[in-house]
Amino acid sequence: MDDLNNKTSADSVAIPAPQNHPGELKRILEAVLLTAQQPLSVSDLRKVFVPEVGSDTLRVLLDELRVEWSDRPLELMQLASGWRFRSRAEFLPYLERLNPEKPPKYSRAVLETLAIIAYRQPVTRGDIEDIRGVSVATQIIKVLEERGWVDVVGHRDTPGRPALLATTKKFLDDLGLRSVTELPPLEIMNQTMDLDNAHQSP
Amino acid sequence: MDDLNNKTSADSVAIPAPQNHPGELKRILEAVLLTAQQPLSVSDLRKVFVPEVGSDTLRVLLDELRVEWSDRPLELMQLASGWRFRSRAEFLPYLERLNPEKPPKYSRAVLETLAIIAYRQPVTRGDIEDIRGVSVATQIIKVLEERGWVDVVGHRDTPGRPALLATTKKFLDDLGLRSVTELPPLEIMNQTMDLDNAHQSP
Amino acid sequence: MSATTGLEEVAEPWTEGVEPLARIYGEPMVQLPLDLYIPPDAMAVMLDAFEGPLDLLLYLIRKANVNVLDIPMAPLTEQYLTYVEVMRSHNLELAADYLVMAAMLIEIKSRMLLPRSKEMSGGDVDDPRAELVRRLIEYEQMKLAAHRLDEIPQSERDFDWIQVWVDKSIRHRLPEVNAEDLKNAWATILRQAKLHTHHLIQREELSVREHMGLILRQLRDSGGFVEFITMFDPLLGVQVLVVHFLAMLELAREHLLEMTQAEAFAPIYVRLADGRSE
Repeated sequence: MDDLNNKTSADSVAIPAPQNHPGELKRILEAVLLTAQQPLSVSDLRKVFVPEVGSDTLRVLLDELRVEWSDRPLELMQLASGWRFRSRAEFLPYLERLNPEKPPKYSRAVLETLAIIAYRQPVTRGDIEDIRGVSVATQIIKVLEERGWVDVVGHRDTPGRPALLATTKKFLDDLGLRSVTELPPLEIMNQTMDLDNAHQSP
Repeated sequence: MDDLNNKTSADSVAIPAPQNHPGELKRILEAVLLTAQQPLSVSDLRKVFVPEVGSDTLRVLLDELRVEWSDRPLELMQLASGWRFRSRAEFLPYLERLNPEKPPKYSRAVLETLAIIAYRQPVTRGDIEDIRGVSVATQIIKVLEERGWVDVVGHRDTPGRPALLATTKKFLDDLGLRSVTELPPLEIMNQTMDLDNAHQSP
Repeated sequence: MSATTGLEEVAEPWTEGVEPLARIYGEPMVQLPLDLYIPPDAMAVMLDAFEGPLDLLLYLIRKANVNVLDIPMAPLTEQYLTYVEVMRSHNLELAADYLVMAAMLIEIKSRMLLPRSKEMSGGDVDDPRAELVRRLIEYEQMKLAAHRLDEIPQSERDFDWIQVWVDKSIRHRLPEVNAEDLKNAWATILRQAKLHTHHLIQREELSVREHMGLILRQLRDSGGFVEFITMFDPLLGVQVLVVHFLAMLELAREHLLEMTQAEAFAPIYVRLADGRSE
């Protein structure tokens, strides 16, 4: 019966604290913002208060709240669509450990390029293109260089003096390897893959 | 030769805040609990920390957090499936003004069925019907199952192998309880119901 | 008596807009009413108000203020049947459970009229009402429990769980790669190449390749021109020195560096062949 519920829910909900006191207003704002599932504009927030509270008062309180939270794990953000608490960036690594997400993946082109550099280093871009059979976009090398996994260790003394690429220590660190020799051994082709022959021209 | 790559490895990705300091541990816990999508057990929470933090340490910190929040708009609850922040009941009227959606209210039939499952679990639908003296509509069980409060935990080894119903962790969580033993104790019915003594007195 | 408050509240839900049928508190009734009049429009509301025959019986017992352990079966059965009859006469959809209960009450009443048989054990008397009483008590207990349960603050109804926004975009996650990925990438390259003669890349070969990179880096960082012996660190052990030396020879073979010696036993110099040192 409904009246049963009415009675009990009336019981469990205490009478709202008096909201005229600024400290109390701030606590209410804080509760509402912490609970909200989306950003709340000042006009949303005004709906919360009966009797009404002016927008200016709310803005002052919101700023005070932001300052109060400045050394705490959440930050009160003012976004285009309103105010919202969010967790600070420095805590994201911890949150991620709890909900591990599939990390982003490199494209096949990047992975293959990296594999060639790792197994055949030092190699030129031309070597990579020979092995993959397609041209290698500058962007791909750049991604690996920016990651700090690949760098130029010299130049081959052939026309155009192409840069020689090799993997870095950071690459080994990030993959948890002590040395390139810890990469899984693999079978390769005798002929086409034999870069030595390919470039050891008189 | 190792120092060749120092430059690149120093550029590594955002290093999480040092977590060895107890105050920092507590801030991390707070961030994790405030953003979690479900209650977090101590063993869930341990996953967050590398290097590991002991369960005892975590429990102490959780208790400290609970106390710290005791005069703030949220409360940290210890539930059946772990720890979680919730809004205090006193702020409900304000939150309702923002989201006037009415929460589900259950009929007496649903509530009585729920009580029987909670206090007498595991029970079959037949058991419930025996106690209530009426047939139990499928809809009633379905309402409770859809809320995630009740589920089938087995089958009684009698003809028809009727399903055995019990309450779930979510039921306890949603009621802010750690265990069924925290349910209000059943009234020990004085066999006379004592109406006479209580009210029949000239 | 907290045990009674719950019942009282449940027992009066139909009072709204309708004349109250009964008051349990106020004037205590010592006797059961001899006859019963129920306003017809109240009947429908009433049927809704009861959760079933047990609920109705409990109501009648409470209304009459009688001891549940000593239910006067004749008047109770009579009242119950009156209610049921009225419900039927108003063509209200009456659950079969009500009729089953009616039959049970009549049966108990008739057994009460028979001389009671003594149990073998002695003075205890087999009361035909015992089962009914047990059920009434258990039902009332659950009814109260339902009421208590509903008073506990509930998520969504009385409070909200907190789940503060996590903005994942503020942390740029880099793709992860492991050694197996690289092996698989290599395998893909092979499949693409559709070539069939294989040999194994030996660890030794890889190790030489790694050292080729290291030497080139070392040369690059020291201006592209160093004395041969400074390229070797004896502390790294014989095996490393050998690999390092092989790497140097390999680099020379690939024309990636040049080694020069002015005369026999003079210092050997190593120079990057890309000519930057010149």
